[in-house]
This record gives sequence, structure tokens and C-alpha cells, in this order.
Amino acid sequence: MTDTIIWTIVILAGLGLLLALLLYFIAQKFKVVEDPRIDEVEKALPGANCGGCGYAGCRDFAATSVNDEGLTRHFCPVGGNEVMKKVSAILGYTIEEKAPQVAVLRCNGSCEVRPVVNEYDGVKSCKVKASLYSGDTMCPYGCLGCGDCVAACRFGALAMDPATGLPVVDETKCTACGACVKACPKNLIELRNKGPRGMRMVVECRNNDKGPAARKACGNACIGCGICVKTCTHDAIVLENNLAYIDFTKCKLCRECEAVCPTGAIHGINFPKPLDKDAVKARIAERNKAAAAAKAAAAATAVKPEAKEEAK
Amino acid sequence: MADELIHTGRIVEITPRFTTVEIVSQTACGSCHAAGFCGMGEAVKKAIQVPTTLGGWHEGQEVQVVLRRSMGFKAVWLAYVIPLCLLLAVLLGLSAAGVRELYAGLAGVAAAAVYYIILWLFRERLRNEYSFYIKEND
Amino acid sequence: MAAKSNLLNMALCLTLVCLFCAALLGGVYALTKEPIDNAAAAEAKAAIAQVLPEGGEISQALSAGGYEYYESRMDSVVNAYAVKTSTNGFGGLLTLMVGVLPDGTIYNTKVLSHSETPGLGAKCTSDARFMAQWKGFAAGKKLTVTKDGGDVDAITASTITSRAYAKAVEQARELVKSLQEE
Amino acid sequence: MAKSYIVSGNPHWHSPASTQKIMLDVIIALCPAVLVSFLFYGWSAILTMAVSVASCVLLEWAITKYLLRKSSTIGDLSAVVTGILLGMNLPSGISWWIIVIGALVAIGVAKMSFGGIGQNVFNPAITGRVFLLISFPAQMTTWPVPHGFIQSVDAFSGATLLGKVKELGAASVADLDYLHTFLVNIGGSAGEISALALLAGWIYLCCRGVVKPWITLSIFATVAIVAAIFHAADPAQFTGPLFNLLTGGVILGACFMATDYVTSPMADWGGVLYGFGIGFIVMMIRYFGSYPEGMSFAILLMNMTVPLINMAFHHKKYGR
Amino acid sequence: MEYFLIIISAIFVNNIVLAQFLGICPFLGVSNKLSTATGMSLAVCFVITFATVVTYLLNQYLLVPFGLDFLQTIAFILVIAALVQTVEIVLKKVSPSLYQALGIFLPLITTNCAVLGVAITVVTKEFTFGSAAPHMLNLAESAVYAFATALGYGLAMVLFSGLREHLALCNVPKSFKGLPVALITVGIMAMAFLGFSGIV
Amino acid sequence: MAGRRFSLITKGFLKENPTFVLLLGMCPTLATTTSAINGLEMGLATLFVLVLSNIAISLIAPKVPDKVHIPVYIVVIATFVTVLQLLMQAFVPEVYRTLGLFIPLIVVNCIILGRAEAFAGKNGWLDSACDGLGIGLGFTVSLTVIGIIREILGNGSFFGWKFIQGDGILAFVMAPGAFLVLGYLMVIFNKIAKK
Amino acid sequence: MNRKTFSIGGIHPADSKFAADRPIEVLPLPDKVYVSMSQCLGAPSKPIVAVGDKVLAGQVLAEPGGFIGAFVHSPVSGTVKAIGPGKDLAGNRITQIEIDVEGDEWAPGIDLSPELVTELPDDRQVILDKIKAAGVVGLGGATFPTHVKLNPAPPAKAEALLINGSECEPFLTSDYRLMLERPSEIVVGAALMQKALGGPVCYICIEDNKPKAIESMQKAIDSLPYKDILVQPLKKKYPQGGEKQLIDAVMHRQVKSGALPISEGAVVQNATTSFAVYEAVQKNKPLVSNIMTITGNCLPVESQHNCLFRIGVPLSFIAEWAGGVPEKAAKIISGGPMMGKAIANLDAATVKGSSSLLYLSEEVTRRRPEQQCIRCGRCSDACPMGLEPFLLNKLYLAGGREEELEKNAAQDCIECGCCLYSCPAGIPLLDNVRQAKVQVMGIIRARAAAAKAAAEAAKNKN
Ligand SMILES: Cc1cc2nc3c(=O)[nH]c(=O)nc-3n(C[C@H](O)[C@H](O)[C@H](O)COP(=O)(O)O)c2cc1C
Ligand SMILES: Cc1cc2nc3c(=O)[nH]c(=O)nc-3n(C[C@H](O)[C@H](O)[C@H](O)COP(=O)(O)O)c2cc1C
Ligand SMILES: Cc1cc2nc3c(=O)[nH]c(=O)nc-3n(C[C@H](O)[C@H](O)[C@H](O)COP(=O)(O)O)c2cc1C
Ligand SMILES: Cc1cc2nc3c(=O)[nH]c(=O)nc-3n(C[C@H](O)[C@H](O)[C@H](O)CO)c2cc1C
Ligand code: SF4
Ligand code: SF4
Ligand code: SF4
Ligand code: SF4
Ligand code: FES
Repeated sequence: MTDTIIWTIVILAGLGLLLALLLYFIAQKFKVVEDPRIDEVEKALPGANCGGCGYAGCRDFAATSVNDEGLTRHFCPVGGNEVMKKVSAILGYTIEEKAPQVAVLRCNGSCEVRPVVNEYDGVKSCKVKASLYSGDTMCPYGCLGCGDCVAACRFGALAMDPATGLPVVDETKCTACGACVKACPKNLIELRNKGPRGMRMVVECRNNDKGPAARKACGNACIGCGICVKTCTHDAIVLENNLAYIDFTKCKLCRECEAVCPTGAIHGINFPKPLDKDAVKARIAERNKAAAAAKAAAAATAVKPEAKEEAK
Repeated sequence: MADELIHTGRIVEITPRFTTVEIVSQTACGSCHAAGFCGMGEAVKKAIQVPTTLGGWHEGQEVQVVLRRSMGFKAVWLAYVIPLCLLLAVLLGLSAAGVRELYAGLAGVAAAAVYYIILWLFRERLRNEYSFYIKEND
Repeated sequence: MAAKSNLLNMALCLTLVCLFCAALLGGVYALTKEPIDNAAAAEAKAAIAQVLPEGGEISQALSAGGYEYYESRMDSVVNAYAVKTSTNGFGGLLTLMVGVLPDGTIYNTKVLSHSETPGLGAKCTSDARFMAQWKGFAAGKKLTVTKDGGDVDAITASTITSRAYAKAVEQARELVKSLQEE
Repeated sequence: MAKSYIVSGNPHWHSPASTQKIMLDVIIALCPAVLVSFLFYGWSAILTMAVSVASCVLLEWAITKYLLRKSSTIGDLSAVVTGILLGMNLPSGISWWIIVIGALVAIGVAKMSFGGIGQNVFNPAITGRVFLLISFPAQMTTWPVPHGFIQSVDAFSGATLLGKVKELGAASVADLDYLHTFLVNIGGSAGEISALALLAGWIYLCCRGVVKPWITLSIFATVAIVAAIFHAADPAQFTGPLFNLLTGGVILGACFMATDYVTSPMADWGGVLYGFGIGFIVMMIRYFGSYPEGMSFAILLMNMTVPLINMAFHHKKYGR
Repeated sequence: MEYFLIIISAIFVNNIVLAQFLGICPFLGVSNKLSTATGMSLAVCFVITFATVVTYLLNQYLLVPFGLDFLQTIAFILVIAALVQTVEIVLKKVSPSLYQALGIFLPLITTNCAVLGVAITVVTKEFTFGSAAPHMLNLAESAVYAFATALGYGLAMVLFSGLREHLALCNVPKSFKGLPVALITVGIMAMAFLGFSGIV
Repeated sequence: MAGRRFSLITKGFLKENPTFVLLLGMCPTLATTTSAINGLEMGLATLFVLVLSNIAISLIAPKVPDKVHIPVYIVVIATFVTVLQLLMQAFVPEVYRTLGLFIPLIVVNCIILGRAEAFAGKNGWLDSACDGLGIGLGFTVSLTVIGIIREILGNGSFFGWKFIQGDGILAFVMAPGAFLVLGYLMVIFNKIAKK
Repeated sequence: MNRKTFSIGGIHPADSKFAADRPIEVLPLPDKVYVSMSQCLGAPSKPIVAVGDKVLAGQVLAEPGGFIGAFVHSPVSGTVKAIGPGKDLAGNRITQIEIDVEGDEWAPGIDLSPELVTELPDDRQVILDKIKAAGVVGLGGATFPTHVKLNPAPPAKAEALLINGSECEPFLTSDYRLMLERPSEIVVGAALMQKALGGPVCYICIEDNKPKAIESMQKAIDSLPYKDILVQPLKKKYPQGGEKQLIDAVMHRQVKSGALPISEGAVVQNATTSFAVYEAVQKNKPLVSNIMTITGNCLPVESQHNCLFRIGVPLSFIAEWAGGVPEKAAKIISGGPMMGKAIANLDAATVKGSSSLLYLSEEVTRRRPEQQCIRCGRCSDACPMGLEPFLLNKLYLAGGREEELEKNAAQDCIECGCCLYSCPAGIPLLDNVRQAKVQVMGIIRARAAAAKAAAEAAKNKN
């Protein structure tokens, strides 16, 4: 009996010693270092592995961010500033905040304003459809309505509205990952700054045709008339290829362009009150009159600065 | 099944002969979702030496280290399959010849050990045969 | 969290842990050795006792003709044998302990191990009708299944197991016969 | 344009083939065999198949509707084929609830769990049959003895020829009348009864272009060759080629079950290899295994190799 | 002939995964890709055979003479762990590039219960092959048994990974995707392998 | 603190269920669940080792050098497994025989080493004990559930109490049934967990 | 008759050549034509006229926009009304020249007489120049500039010129009618191309469902003095007319993946192209007209037509001329039912490649509801390239499998439609395979670009 116990001890201790030596040997040869911060960063990330950041998943983001000096090349669109703050805290960096963005559709050719002239019969995929022809409607620029963007969104932020045949962005869910932007073969989705309290102005159209053609194609199309450009007092709107575009960094949300647009291609989003078009139009008319008067006066007296004052 | 195994890595050192690339190797169970609970599946950084070629690489660059898959299989063959055959052959041969089991067994294990020594003698050739090559990260 | 590794503390640590574990194991082993041996012995004995008439004095394991067997003596006269036999059943080896009286009557049988299909062959340990027939299976009866012209009632749909069972019993009976003839 | 016209990619028309028509062809091809089994086993055979078909179709309908919430796929008739084939592989007159369990495994486990038609990797009917075989071995090996035309059968355990070989050795079937066996092979599953009827159905399928003959021929050839070799080596222990071709499920399996598109290789040479595998395994099981019959197992086993075969064998590509 | 029976039995009839339930975790975990599964299988063959031979010797010539059979579990696991590590180090010394190449396939085989399972089975279980009486396997038989078992592991693994690669392209219902359908597949595979029963 | 311990114990049932979520210890899960009682016994055996090794490891972990922590853990676990083996052989030999090989294989059950690595090595002994208890109970419950289902379907009985005549669906007590039951339970578990 | 055919795949759709017996009629001139600048495979052409210019029929309107590009000529005489955006038949934006038709006056130097000119120019360069100046492009479907094809880069040498008269698409009959009505011109055109290529053997390949065309061509060859021009009858099987299939059938050679036919010594030209070459070289007449079949399954035979139209006439004008779009038409197609393009905009003008106006009714053209693939293998049996469309489809839908797609040769798809035609489950195979092909071509191109850049970098370094 005691024999057995002694042998037990001897053999096990022997084995243990052997193993220890062996492992020491290994330890010498395999210098494995992994930055523990990688795990921490990974934990802080949302873990969606969407690749929206440009890295191969959250872990890759974590690993590369740890090894990088600074966080300029890293931004998690899904987690946003919230998460980036945490990450920078872990890594000891400070970051500048990025304005939150959101996906915006640049087409408002809903079913009733866009005459349908064809019927598509094939794979329900915008990509396939776009490779065959310009679309079911007269507008060769508009949404095809097969929802490739919806399928691409991993956050459930997009859904097709059966009434309009257009995708709708759920702003509370959209993380601005940009997947839908890549998915749309008609380049109809753009990431734009969310704007204060989500308010922003968008020309919801991409039709480059001249006025009559555009109007024929879609009742809501931008016809490139340029009234908005003339109206805008902040130089926020440019007209190119018969199409207006609002630069969101310059736009001050006055909604005047929306009021004057003859086709309704410009939309103000998330404003608390519906636009009182007449009031705004009256205001503009007033100002224009004043400006014209001032101009006339200026022509006479050449005291320009005053006129500008008044216009504001 | 692609013909190439690709690991993404970062160049850490370039010498005239070898370029060292550090890769985060995924061990077999590294992809397992329970990895966090199982201490064995750590993602381990491994340094891989690749013969330096022209191509204008610089340190810190993200590159892809490519290993032809057939090479991977050849490696398994050399490292595992051949010694296994050796072990079995010696063991069964000696047993059949009536050698005592203990000695046959030890001889088999020894044969495998000898095989590894021989492998060691050829290490230079192996190094060249199994070299990886680098390509641009896409 | 843990200490830095160097040769000394690694070796020391592992050795110490091993020592400690070994001590623990040795202790438990010492404590459990007796119950384990007892349990094993009791189990073997129970199987033997079950197939022999009560009250006999059971011998140590004997062997003859490649079989392990036990004698039971009543008043130092052998009144029964317990023979361990094996045959191939449906799924593998079927091992029985068969109690045989000197005249060739089967006293009782017990399955020691089998790997028959649950629900079919495995019924040889649960099928009441099948098991009951072995108690006092007369010496003159033929140890083959009825299908083959014998006297053994097979388990439904498990002729193969039943045959193997019968064959194992037959082996035991043959052994006892040869022992008697000596 | 006043009217709106359809736009789609080319081609702008399509062949008349449809899944439903293909399955209908298979059903037509199975009719002779069903008829023969009716002649010999009477209504019980028809009842067995009817219960099987009904439960397969109902289960598929219920699963698509209530569990997967997709549109129903029973219209493609594949569940009917599975049902008939499952029924043909059971002893006629087996209890209805066993058939329902078989259908549940065939449709629920082997087919719908993988995503329904075309997605499964194992032949549903065979999976159902094998499941029943291991779960209810007693019932599944109790064959009714045919009483002839339109007469119900007592559940009476009549040994199949293969069962007889397993029990009594190859000699017990030495003087078999092969012509008779070819026409009617009494004993066994409901559908195996007539080689002639099954082959007629298979030839119909080949002529209609529904199946290609390679898999079936390869199975026949392998069975014949393996059996010939073993039989020549020891006729007392091993039965011969003709016997093995005509008995058990070889013909049913080779003509209708190994040829299931979904679970067989796509390329012709892949099919030949697949058939070889089935033929070889079935003979090994028959000669050495404990089951008297091995067609179902052989097909199921080879089903597992199909992805590998498909990786190894491809169509001949132009210019490569 | 006996070796032949051992091999057939271990590969088909008593397949380690499908009938004995050993080594399931890596079986499920590393079978996503055919190539990885193949490499892993080969490595497992080596480790199982090697470990079995060594532990057999350890048991027969060290533990049993000293009456220490109860230490089997602990001694075996230590020896196996050490063995795998040693091979790894040796390989690294021998040829770093070879070792690197293997990194792709190098599974952590130590924790695979198939290795320990086979080692323990071989020294504790009696076998019958053909009609021979039950007996313990000798060293040569053990080695063959271990090797064949590992081959069975490889076979199951390769078939399974082929099926999984195929399933990855199928419309498997959402809640079945991944492991559930894989398990169902293994279930049917196990069913099919029952067809081999009785061959040995 | 008490709440934390409580959640340590309960998390094993759903959130970190070792069987359905973490997929660990598949071999005993499949092999020993032919009946409810077998599953339960196996679960308890694992629980025993898990709790003891967790405690032991949490006590020694701070002193163990980095490089040898895995071997040390293995030795500790193997020791408890052997202790368990000896005790079972001595006092419940029948159970030991039915569970067979899978008792020594507890050593390589990833759950145990996994917990040692992930939890016991970094926490105090009481927390570790709770953690072991939680995960071990989760494992036990899963095994028992699988065992119950397989026993009902395969044998028509519940913890040995037979409620139908004759046999059940035999496939469920054989190897295929194990995989199928686990597969479908996982489907159900996924559906529940998602809600 | 020694009938040949290609060795892989192929299908047998119903012939449906209802318009086969309708002789070629001349389409009247409309009031306006719209000449597209995107009429050939390659860069759009650049207009060289201005709004308000008076133009004559056959006068150059635009010049090639690149090496692979073609001249465009005015099909009518009149005034340039506008140069600006228009829409092609798919509704996509193109640039077009709008001309008000005034009379029918031809540019000087164009021989409009019907006599056959059999004398060939001596210099092959003259032939090539004339073809280029006439803006001839392939009329078999791809509209590839013919002069480029007839002038292979030096090491390559043409061993055989295949005149493609197979017209394997169901319904279409324009090549057939031309082979019946103007066989001699086609043969002279073939002889011209033969000469331009340095004298390879020329096979005029015709499917055996057109015995009259075979006979007519044979007669023309026999009556003309050229050497090495043979009629090669082929079995009727779709897509016999595919360039690669034709080369396989006639020459028993297969063009390697990614290679051009010339690498196997073959040049393939359509029969109508041959006619255009004849007119360009022998008559100085540029490519301003083509033949169109107006047909369909919902059109009585008497309203089916083959007509000679001026390129630029709106499709709707032709439809009106032929009696309007039939009531039962659900889809209007330019081209055959297998390869044609569905017309989304009937107001679009005809281009050089327009060869038919096909009306199909709802019941034959509507796609069936998509079911799941039953792996019947019909698609791969049908694929003339030996691809496995079901696999490509699945790999494409799985996403991110470009490398496997490439390995399974998605880029080799010729978009013939055999797969989708055959699939019993109604799977939109070609729709997806086409996308897969685009993806694979993308990675192939990216790789080539990277290799080029790397080579460049290496060069700069040294
Ligand atoms: C899965 C399965 C398991 C079986 N297991 C056994 C068994 O354990 N014992 C047995 O005698 N027969 C078993 N059989 C049945 C035999 O194959 C054979 O049918 C039977 O023993 C002879 O039939 P009989 O007893 O009705 O005459 C099994 C059959 C199957 C399908
Ligand atoms: C980019 C490009 C370059 C080509 N270059 C040549 C060439 O140099 N020589 C030639 O004979 N054909 C050339 N071809 C023509 C093709 O081989 C082929 O004849 C043409 O695409 C029409 O084929 P299809 O009508 O069968 O589609 C070229 C085609 C393309 C798209
Ligand atoms: C599937 C397919 C079918 C085709 N069928 C015909 C045909 O029937 N007749 C024809 O002239 N060209 C056909 N083509 C076009 C030829 O491949 C080839 O481009 C043409 O004959 C070259 O002549 P071209 O340059 O004069 O057009 C087909 C192409 C494809 C891809
Ligand atoms: C030629 C042919 C053979 C078939 N054989 C079977 C079969 O053996 N078992 C089965 O369940 N279904 C069979 N089917 C039906 C169908 O393909 C099968 O249910 C699919 O496996 C379901 O995905 C067959 C279909 C065809 C066309
Ligand atoms: S896919 Fe588009 S809508 Fe969805 S989260 Fe990304 S940016 Fe937003
Ligand atoms: S926005 Fe773009 S991707 Fe989305 S439905 Fe419209 S066309 Fe398709
Ligand atoms: S369209 Fe492409 S894939 Fe389909 S049959 Fe034709 S060549 Fe093959
Ligand atoms: S033809 Fe259709 S159903 Fe058949 S294999 Fe191809 S894709 Fe699948
Ligand atoms: S328990 Fe994980 S491999 Fe066996």
C-alpha cells in the first residue's frame, strides 16, 4: 500500500518535472506577445463585424488600431463617436468628433408621379435590372425599386415602402456604414451629415435630363431650372448637368429653396413643422423687391453695403 | 477551394535575405465562437520569414502572405504522414519478426525521432521549398 | 496576474503541484482500494451465486477446456457448476454465466455482458418468457432454437441472439458433461 | 407606348420542362411496379403507399406553411415521389403510424430541415426507410406473404430470399428459378416485387430524358462483377451475380433512388463512380454484414460522398 | 487477417465519431473547409497513433508493474500533452518554414478527447475480432487499431466537410443554419454507418 | 455581491449554456444521454470536477508562472477526475460501468479547462465555485434534458418509468438519435434565445 | 451531306421561322431619322456635322471614337435638326443626330446600280480601307468593327474564314432571305474578306434546316471564279452560330478561354456582313441599311415581313409599317428569343445591329415562378461552354466567391441563354451568371492592371 503511494508520488513528480523542463524550453522558443488591449478594444466595439470601417471585422479593427499611432485611420461608423471615445480611452488617444451621418435617398419618384411604361420580369435585383435597361419608368436615373440597398443593410435600417416603391431609411437604425451606397447601381444613396436635430435639406433627385425631358419622366424631378440656386442666400446650392445639389456643409436650413422649387424635388427632413410655402415665398418676394429696390438705389447712389444689410 | 492560403500580415523587418512578416495565425479552433471560453484557441502572432524579393515593400506595410495550398499538404505529409508510416513500419516489422514488444515499441518511437533528425539535416532545403511569397494587400 | 516564468519557478511549481496531487491521489487510492476490491469481488460473486443453488460453498475460479468455472459444494460434494462462456451474438460478444447441475440440467443463466441491439437482442436480459425458460432447462432438451428444430423459444425477431445464447449454454453443458466424465 | 410591355434578360422563352412534369414522369414510371405489387399484395400494398404519400405531402405542406412560413412546394409533386418510394420500400401492411414516422423523418428531417426540394444531401425516402429499419427492426423485417389478387394479407413473416441466404447460406437458393424471380420476386418490400416492371419504368425515364442511364448501369455492372468474383471463389458461401441483381432492392434502388438528381453527382463520370460505390458497398453488406440487404445503406453512404465527387468531376469545359 | 478486421472495424463499424462519440468538438469545429479538414485529419492520424504507442508502453512497462493503473488518466494526459508539444518544438527547430506551413493545420490536438479516448480504450478494453476469444490488444495491434481509428476519424471528417461546403451554398432555413443542420447531417451519417454493423 | 454570485450560477442555464450556446463537451453530451438518469449522472460527475478544480485553481493560480499554467491546470483537473474515478468505482460501480470511458475523458472536456482559463484563473475561490456550479448545473440540465427526450422517444420511459408497452423508436437511443436530438434542440434553443 | 456540329451542350428550341418565305421588301422613308453615335462595340463615334447642315445619304456624319470604333453615315438626305441626348432601346442615354428627311439624294461616288461586280481590288489594304471608310461592323449581333477583325496583329494568321449563315436563333430569317436573294454578292464579299486576310479557306456555314439557302449559295459559288470557298452544312442545334461553337464544329478547334478566335486561326463573319463588305468595296456604299425580320408567335404569317431598312429609322415606324404591334404581344424583342434584347423604349431608333422585331405573347415569354434548383443538370448539359450554371448561380448568390467563380469559368459564359431556357425550376440562371461574369472580369482586369503596374514599378527601379 505505502509502496503504491510512494510510487505514485515519484512517478507523478517525475512527469511534472519533465513537463516543466519541456515547457520552459518552449517558452524560450516561442515568444508570444499579444497586446492585451486588443481584447479590450474588441470588447468596446459593437461586434457587428460589418466591415464598414474598412477593416476585416471588429477584431481586425482592434488589432490594427492598437498598432497604429493615432486613430486617424480608424473610425467605427456603427458605434460612432460613443464607441470611438471608449476606444481612444483604452488606447490613450484623443479623437476629434465626426459629424454623425445618415443615408439619404436621392430619388423621390414615387409611383404616382413617375409613369410606368414597362414591366420587369426577372430576378428581383437592382443590379441585374440595371444591367438590362434603364428601368420601368421614363426616368432613366431613378430608383429601380428592387431593394438591393435593403438587402445590403445589415442593420435593418432600410425598407421598401410599397406605396411609393422607394426605400425608406430608418434614421434611428442607420449607422452610416455605407453598404447601401455601394449596393445601389444607380448611385442614389448618399451619406450626408445628419444635421442639427436631424434636420437637413436634400434635392431628392438625380435626373440629369433637360427640363422638358425630366418633367416628362417624373413629376417630382429636378428640372434644373435654377430657381433654388438664385434663391439661396448661402451659396449652398450648385447646379450641374441640369441638376441641383445642396452642399450640406453650407446649408443653413432656411427652407427657402424648398418653397420655391416648382416640382417639389427639394425636401426638408425632420423639421418640426410643415413648411408654410406661401409665407416663405412672400418673404422671398419681399426681399427680392427690397434687393431690386436697393439695386436701383445702388445704381443711383452706389451705397451697396446697406442693401446687403437689408437683405438679411 | 482556392489554391492558395492567404494570411494577412505586417512586415516587421526586411533584410537582404529574408523579409519577416508577422501574421496573426488562426489556429484551427481560432474561428470557433467559443474561443473566448477555451484557453486553447488563442490567435497567436507568428513571424514568418519570406525570401526578400524585389517589389518595393517597406516595413510596417500590410501585405498578404501566400502559401500554395499544395505546399501546406506537402508540409503535413513531411511532418506527420511520413513519420507515422515509419513508426508503423518499424513497429509492425519488428513485432512480426518476433522482437519483444517493449523493444519494438521503443524502436518505433526512436525511428520517428531519427526521422526528425534527418529532416533537420535537410532544413535548408526545406526552408526554400516552403517559402511563402508576399503579395499586395488588396 | 501570474508570476513571471523562469526555469526554476516553473519546475518548482509543476513539481510541487504534482507532488501535492500525487499525495492526494495516493491518499484517496488507499482509502478506496478496499471498497473497490470488495465491490468487484461482490459483483463477481453475485453473478455466480445467482446461477447456483443457494447455500453452496463456492470455490475459487477454476479452468478447464479454456473456460473459467466455479464449483459449488454442498457438504463437500459438488452440487453445481457455474461456467463462464462467450459466443458471438448479433452485435458482438455475448458472455454468460451458466449454472449447470451435474446431471446436465441448467439451473439458471445470467448475462455478464453483451452488445446486442436495444429492443431486439438486448431483450435477452429482460424478456421474461425467454429468461424464464432457462430455469431448470432439462438435460434432455435440445439447445437450439425451435426454428432449427430445438427446444429453445427464441426472442421475437432475434433469432440470432437466441441462437448465440443457446450455443453459450450448450458450451457450458458440454463442459460440465466432460467434467463429469473425468 | 400605350401598353406596358415586359422587359427581362434573355432568353425570352423557355423549354416546356418543369419540375412538376419531371416528377410526374417519375410517378408514371413507377406505375407498373405499383400495379404489380397491387396484384400480389392486394389493397394492403396500395394502402401502405397511400398512407405514405398522404403523410409525406401533408407533412411537407404543414412544415412549409407553419414552420418555415414559405409558400407551399407540394405542387412540384416531389413529395409524392418520395411518398411512393418510401411506401414501396416498406413491407406492405406495416402499421400506419410507423409509416407516418418514416414520412416524418423523410420529409421533416431529411428534406425540409435542409431547406426543402433540391437542398437536401440525403435521399429522403431512403433516410426514412433506414430510420425505420433501425428503429423498428422487427416490424420492418416481417414480410407479408402475398395471397394473390385483391385479398388482404395476414402479417406473416415470410423470409425474403436474401434473409434466407443470411440464415441458411448460399446453398439454400441454389436452385432458384431466375426467370420467375425476374418477373415476380415474392417477399420483400411492396415495390420490389417485379424486376420487369421496375426496368420498364426505368427505360421509360431514360427515353423521356429524365434520367441518364450511367448511374444505374454502373450499379448493375458493379454488383454483377463483384458477385461474380466472390461466387467464383466460393460458390457455397457467396451467391452469384444474377441472384444479387434480381433480389432485394438493387433494381428499385438503382433505377429510381440512386438516380435522384438532388442526391447524386452531376457529371456523368461522377455518376459512374457513385454507382460503383453503391454496387460495391451493397455487396459488402450482403456478404459480410449483419443486414441481409444493403441497398438503402449503400445509397445513403454514397450520398455523403456526392459533394466530394462533384468537386472532382466536372463537365468538360469548352477550350480548357 | 486480424489486422484487416481491426482496420475495417475501426474505420467503418465502430467509427470513432459516428459510433463512439469521441473527438466531436474538433469534428464540428474544423469541418467547415475540406482542405483544413484533410490536413487536420492527417495530423490527427499521427498524433493518435504516436500517443497510443507511447501510452501503451508507459502503461504496460511502468504503471502496471508498479500497480498504478489508477494513474492512467493523469499520466496519459500529461504524456500526450508533452508529446504534442515536443513534436511541435522539434518541428520548429527542424524547419521553421515547415512549421509555419503547418500552422494552418496545427490544431490543438491535445484537448481532443479522441486521442486520450483511444489511448485509454486500448489499454482497458477487451476486443474480439473474428471469432477469437476476447483479449487485450498487444502493442502492434494497438498501433494498428489506433491508426485505423484515426483513419475513420479522417474519413468521417472529410466526408462531413464536403457536405458542409455543399450546404454552405444551399438555402438552409435560417434557424437551421450552421451547427443544427450540421448535427442533423451527422445524425444521418451515423445512421448510414450502421449499415456496416456486423461486418466484423 | 450576492446578486453577482447568483447570476454566476444562473447564467449557465441560458446565456452561457455550455451545450447549446458554447458547444463544449459534445462527446459526453452525445454519448451518455441514452437515458435521463445517465445524462444526469454524467452531468453531476462533471459538476463535481468542475467545482473542485475551479476552487483549487483559483487558489493556486496567482502563484503559477505563466508558461506552465495550462499543464498545472491539467494536472489539477486530472487529479480530481482520478479521485472521482476511484470514488465511483468504490461506491457506485454500476454507474461507473455505464458511463465508462467518459469519466476519465472529463479531463479533456473543454468546459473544465475553459472555465479554469477564463474564470478560475482570474477570480477568487468563492466566485470560482459559483461559476463552476453554474456552468456545471447548466451542463447537467442540458444533459438531463437530452437524456429525457431520448429516453422518452427511444424507450418510452421517463427516468426508468415505462409508460408504453414494448419499445420506443430505437434510433433515438442509438448514435443517430443523439445527433438528431441535439440538432433539433439547438434549433429550438436558437429560436427561444433569439426572442 | 457532311453535317458538322459543335461538341459540347446545345439545345433544340422550336424553329419557328415563320417569315422564311416572305421576300425582302424595301421600307419607305420616314420623316425623321435618329442616328445613334453608339452603334458598334467600342467607343461612341464623334459627330462631325453641325445642327442645320444639309446632308446627303451616305455622307459621313461621325468618325470613330477610338481604335475600336466605326464611321457613321447618314442614311438619308436632309437637314440635321439636332445633336443631343436620346434614348436607346433599353432607355439608356445616348447621343444621337436627328435628321429631317428631304428627298433621297445620295452622296457622289456611290454605285446604286444592281449589277454584280466580281472583279476584286488588287491590294488588300484598299479592301480594308474601304471597309473601314464604309463603317462596316459585324451584323451577326456583336457589331464589332469588321476592319479590325480582318486585320489581325502580325504573328496571328487566319487559316479559315467562316461565313456565318447559320442563323440558329428561332424566328429570325434575315440572313436566310439574303442568302436566297443575293447569294452572289455574299460570295463576292466573302472573296474580298478572304483576300484581305491573305487567302484562307472560306467556309459558308449553313444549318441543315435551310436546304434552299445551301443550294442557293452553292450555285453562286459554282458560277463565280473564286477559289477555296465552300459551303459547309451544319446540324441544326442552338447556338450553332456562336463564334466559338462554329469554330469547334467546322475546324474542330476550341478557342482557349480569354483568347480571340484568331488565336486558332479563325475569323468569323456573318453572311449579311459579307454582303455589307461587298457593297462597301465594290459599290462604295457605306453601311446605311440592313435587313430586319418582323415576326413573332402572335403575328399571322401574312403580317410577317423581311425588310430592308435605313439605319436610324425609329423602331415604332417599322412596327407601324408592318401593321402595328399585335394585340397579344407581351414583349417586344430586338433579336431572337434566345439572345435578343427586350425593348423598353419602342421610340428608339434602329442601329446597325438591329436585325429583328420579335413579338412574343405572354404565355411563352413570361418567366415561370422561381423554384429551387433540383440539380437535374439540364443547365450544364445544355451549356455550350460546358459550364455549370447552377453552381455559378449559387456561388454568385452566396456572395464573395469570385475566386471560385473564376475557377468555374464564369467569365467564359457567352450569354447564349441555353441554361435558363432548359431549367425546369425556372431559375434565372443567366441573369445571375451574367453578374458573376461581370464580377470575375472585374478581378481579372484588376489583376492584369496590378501586374502591369508592378512590372512598370520594377522597370522604373532598375
Ligand atoms: C437494426 C437491427 C438490429 C438488429 N439487432 C438484432 C439483435 O440484436 N439480435 C438479433 O437476433 N437480431 C437482430 N436483428 C434482426 C436480424 O437482422 C434478423 O432479422 C433476425 O435476427 C432474424 O429474424 P427472426 O428472429 O425474426 O427469425 C436486427 C435487425 C436490425 C435491422
Ligand atoms: C476588346 C475586343 C477586341 C477584339 N479584337 C479582335 C481582334 O483583334 N481580332 C479579331 O478577329 N476579333 C477581335 N474581336 C472580336 C471578337 O473575337 C468577336 O468576334 C466579336 O466580339 C463578335 O463575336 P460574337 O458576335 O460571337 O459575340 C475583339 C473583340 C473584343 C471585345
Ligand atoms: C449564342 C450565340 C449565337 C449566335 N448566333 C449567331 C447566328 O446565328 N448567326 C450569326 O451570324 N452570328 C451569330 N452569333 C454571333 C457570332 O458569334 C459572331 O459574332 C458573328 O458570326 C461574327 O460575325 P460578324 O462580326 O460579322 O457579326 C451568335 C453569337 C452567340 C454568342
Ligand atoms: C429520377 C428521380 C428519382 C427520385 N428519387 C427519389 C428518391 O429515391 N427518394 C426521394 O425521396 N425522392 C426522390 N425523388 C424526388 C425528389 O427529387 C426528392 O424528393 C428530392 O430529394 C427532394 O429534394 C426523385 C426524383 C427524380 C426526378
Ligand atoms: S446600409 Fe445604408 S441604411 Fe443601412 S446602416 Fe448602412 S448606411 Fe445606413
Ligand atoms: S435606391 Fe438603388 S438599390 Fe435601392 S431600390 Fe432604388 S435602385 Fe435599388
Ligand atoms: S448563358 Fe452562359 S452559362 Fe448559360 S448556357 Fe450559355 S454559356 Fe452557359
Ligand atoms: S437546370 Fe435548373 S434545376 Fe436543373 S440543375 Fe440547372 S439550375 Fe438546377
Ligand atoms: S468533448 Fe470535445 S472533443 Fe470530445
